[in-house]
Amino acid sequence: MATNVTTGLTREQIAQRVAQEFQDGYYVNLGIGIPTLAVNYIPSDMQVMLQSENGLLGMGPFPLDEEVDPDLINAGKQTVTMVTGASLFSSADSFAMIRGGHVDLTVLGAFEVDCQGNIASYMIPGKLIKGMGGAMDLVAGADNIIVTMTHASKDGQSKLLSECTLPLTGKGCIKRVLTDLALMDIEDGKFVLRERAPGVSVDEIKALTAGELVIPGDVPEMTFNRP
Amino acid sequence: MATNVTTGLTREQIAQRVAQEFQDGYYVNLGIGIPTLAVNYIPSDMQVMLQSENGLLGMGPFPLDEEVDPDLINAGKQTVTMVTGASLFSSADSFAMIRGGHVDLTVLGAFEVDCQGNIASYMIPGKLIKGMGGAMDLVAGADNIIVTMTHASKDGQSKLLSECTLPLTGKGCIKRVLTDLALMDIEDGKFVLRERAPGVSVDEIKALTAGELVIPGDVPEMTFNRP
Amino acid sequence: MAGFDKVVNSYEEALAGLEDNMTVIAGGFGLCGIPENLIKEIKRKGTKGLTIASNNAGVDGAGLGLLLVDKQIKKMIASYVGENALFESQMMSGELEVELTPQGTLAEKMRAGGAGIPAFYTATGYGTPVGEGKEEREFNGRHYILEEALQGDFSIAKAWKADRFGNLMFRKTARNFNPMAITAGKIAVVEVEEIVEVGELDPDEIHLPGIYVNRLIKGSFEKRIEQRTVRSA
Amino acid sequence: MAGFDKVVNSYEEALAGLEDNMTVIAGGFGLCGIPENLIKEIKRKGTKGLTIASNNAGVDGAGLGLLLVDKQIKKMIASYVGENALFESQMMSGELEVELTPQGTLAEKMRAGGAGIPAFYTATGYGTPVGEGKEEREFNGRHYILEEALQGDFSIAKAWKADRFGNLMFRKTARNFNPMAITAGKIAVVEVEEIVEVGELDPDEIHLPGIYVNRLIKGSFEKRIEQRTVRSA
Repeated sequence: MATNVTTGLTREQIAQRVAQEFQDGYYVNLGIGIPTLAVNYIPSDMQVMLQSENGLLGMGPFPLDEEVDPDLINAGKQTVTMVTGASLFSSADSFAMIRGGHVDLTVLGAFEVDCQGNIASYMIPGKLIKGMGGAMDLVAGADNIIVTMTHASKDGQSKLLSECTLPLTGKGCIKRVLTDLALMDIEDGKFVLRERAPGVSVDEIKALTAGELVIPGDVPEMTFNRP
Repeated sequence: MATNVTTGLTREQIAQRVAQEFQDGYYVNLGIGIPTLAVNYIPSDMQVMLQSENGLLGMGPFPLDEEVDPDLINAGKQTVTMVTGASLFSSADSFAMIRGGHVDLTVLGAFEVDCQGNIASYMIPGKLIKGMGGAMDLVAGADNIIVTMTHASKDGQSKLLSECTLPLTGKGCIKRVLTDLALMDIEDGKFVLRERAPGVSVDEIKALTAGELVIPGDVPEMTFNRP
Repeated sequence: MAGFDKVVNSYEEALAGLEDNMTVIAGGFGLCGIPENLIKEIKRKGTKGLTIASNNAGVDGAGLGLLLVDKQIKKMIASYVGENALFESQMMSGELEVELTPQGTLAEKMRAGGAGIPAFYTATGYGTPVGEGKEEREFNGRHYILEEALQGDFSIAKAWKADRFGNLMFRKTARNFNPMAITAGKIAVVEVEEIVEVGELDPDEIHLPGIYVNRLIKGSFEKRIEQRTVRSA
Repeated sequence: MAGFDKVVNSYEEALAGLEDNMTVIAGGFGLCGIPENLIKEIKRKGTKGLTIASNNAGVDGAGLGLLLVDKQIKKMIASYVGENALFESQMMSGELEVELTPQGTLAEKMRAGGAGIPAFYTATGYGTPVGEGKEEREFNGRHYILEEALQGDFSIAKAWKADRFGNLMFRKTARNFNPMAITAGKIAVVEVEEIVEVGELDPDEIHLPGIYVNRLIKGSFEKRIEQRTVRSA
């Protein structure tokens, strides 16, 4: 069921849409990849503080060449900086913060999500197993999670399933998914379509969603007011 | 079975004998009362660091009048000082230290001890119940505990029993007891007499010990080389 | 309140939303490092039926002892409640329910409540009245009991210094239960001696990050001493 | 060594007593804050059959990756083991056993090991391969699994600054797993960049008290950067 998906969101647009979920005063943990790009779209009148699970609250941008400090990295092991008002702590304290639900929003990627709220993101059997890092703690600890991912594989296989096929990272913990095609909530064992990528039809989304999809009336197109 | 016990150790002598259990480099938690007095008998060529369970390692003597700081107290709520090399931490971290067995020696008082290693020290039913404070954590967490107490009540009732009659502070955790009459180890469900207070006979000790008492040959008198 | 600025300007605002029959987790050890003014505000508000978790219950006329006068506390979770005649009489008459909890277990229950750990095993209290009715289990030949986490609708605490983002530093043994108490409350209210500008605190020296703090207020403190003990020079 | 002076003068002395088939808890996150020289000393000693708990396993030719060359590691307990070809080949061939543990659970298992908590419940890993074979339990309608504490014969860690009593301060994100790793080892060996005289560290700013440290050594560090990312001015 290969489908031509040329109209989906770019990585930058996904990041831009994620940033619209931010609120002033939010503490946010962003996974490696697309989630991290969202930082570029935080409105200038809004304050958001980034949590890096290796022990930093208040992560800043990459350092200038002369600022590079091997003792200051993010969870992706990249050199970073701190913003004014940052704090540092141990990994146990960092995951106490995460597991205890103190982070307002977590954004991370996935291989598959299903309409039971399950997520698979760390392991493809038969391929090299690198490990889950902090992902299992992040999905188990956060109340407010957005998963960002492509809606389907390159050969058109849906990644939004009725049941995940890969080993799970977390069970029943995902409530919101943003793909290159759509923004969906997960409610009562169903995907609920909330927004469409510009130019993408409900039928296209339906065709690429393997799990049960609910269409609640007119589904608006996403808007990107800050390009 | 009232017995005339005039020859027992004074409070100061008990404290002095406790101090002989200290070793250079020991981290020690001392309960309120007699245990605290032991500080006065630490040999000058020995370093011992005192843990106060309200969050201080390296407790010093009482402050001079002008040094008094309401933010610096011990577990008995008395104003204290810090020694050079002290560190401060939260109650959770303090009891992680205690529960994790990192304190080398704990000395505390008791109402009763039995030859199963049980200790009762916090509650007399019918009287006001003040609470166990940190005592239950201290007896459960430490490998090396000395209980200091009087051997018998004023009317001659033994406090070294075959089974404690009062509610327990800890079960099977006491291995060494120092009273005004004797130093005893607890081994295989028996009190083993190690040392006698000067002038106190084995028979006197036997008469005031309700739990099974083993006399391993000649029992030496305690010595107090640093008066 | 914009962004991460946690500062409120009145004690009334600091405890807005605290209602009858709520659970409050309080920092402090004895009268050391207690949120004196927040306790006074609870007294002023007259909130009743409170369940309070705190290592101690204050003394007659100071600290949490103030809340006994008008019988505002329904249940006290504490490790040591001596030195308080009013407490004693209310406990004896059954007006006040008391759950005695070992000090280290209480600290760990608060930490667990803040850290998303619903329960943990500890040897503390095994075979004692504290262990009664609790699950017992052996690990590596030792006996332990299961203790559950503690969480509150509010937590009230005292720190030494804060920046406006609520990053906190404590001072000496006034730290005690305060950091864990703060993490275990849905709404954490902290009073401090000094509020500095953001950026003035070294990130490596912050004892508790501002993420745990909802409301921050600068107070002035009596710091009553329970046992003034001195030596002569 | 007299009193509380924890300083040793050679790496050989620092790791004296480390024997084949022991369990070692190591601090560090990626190559950040790792005990570089202690790892090199284990390589030099040639100790084999080690079980190592560490968030990562280093990279080819650096950090714990060095111990793979002569197959000194029997089992690795880690949350993320990518970026290491030698690790991959030994894991695939079955020469190296790997126990993948979620990062937060690993940190908490080390903390528990040091804090006398034999086991705790966490939602992390429930319903996933990590939860298989572990006890599941519900608290307040949520599902959790039981995780047991981790303890080591040795722990090896890196701090920034210490006094001779072993009171430690860490620097920035090089703190990571180091404090908990230190508490979880029977013999805790810590290398630091600077050793100061006792009394130079503010007691309120000590990150980990010296009671946890058995041996302390001053090293010099390469501090290799795994992902050097910069922005232009």
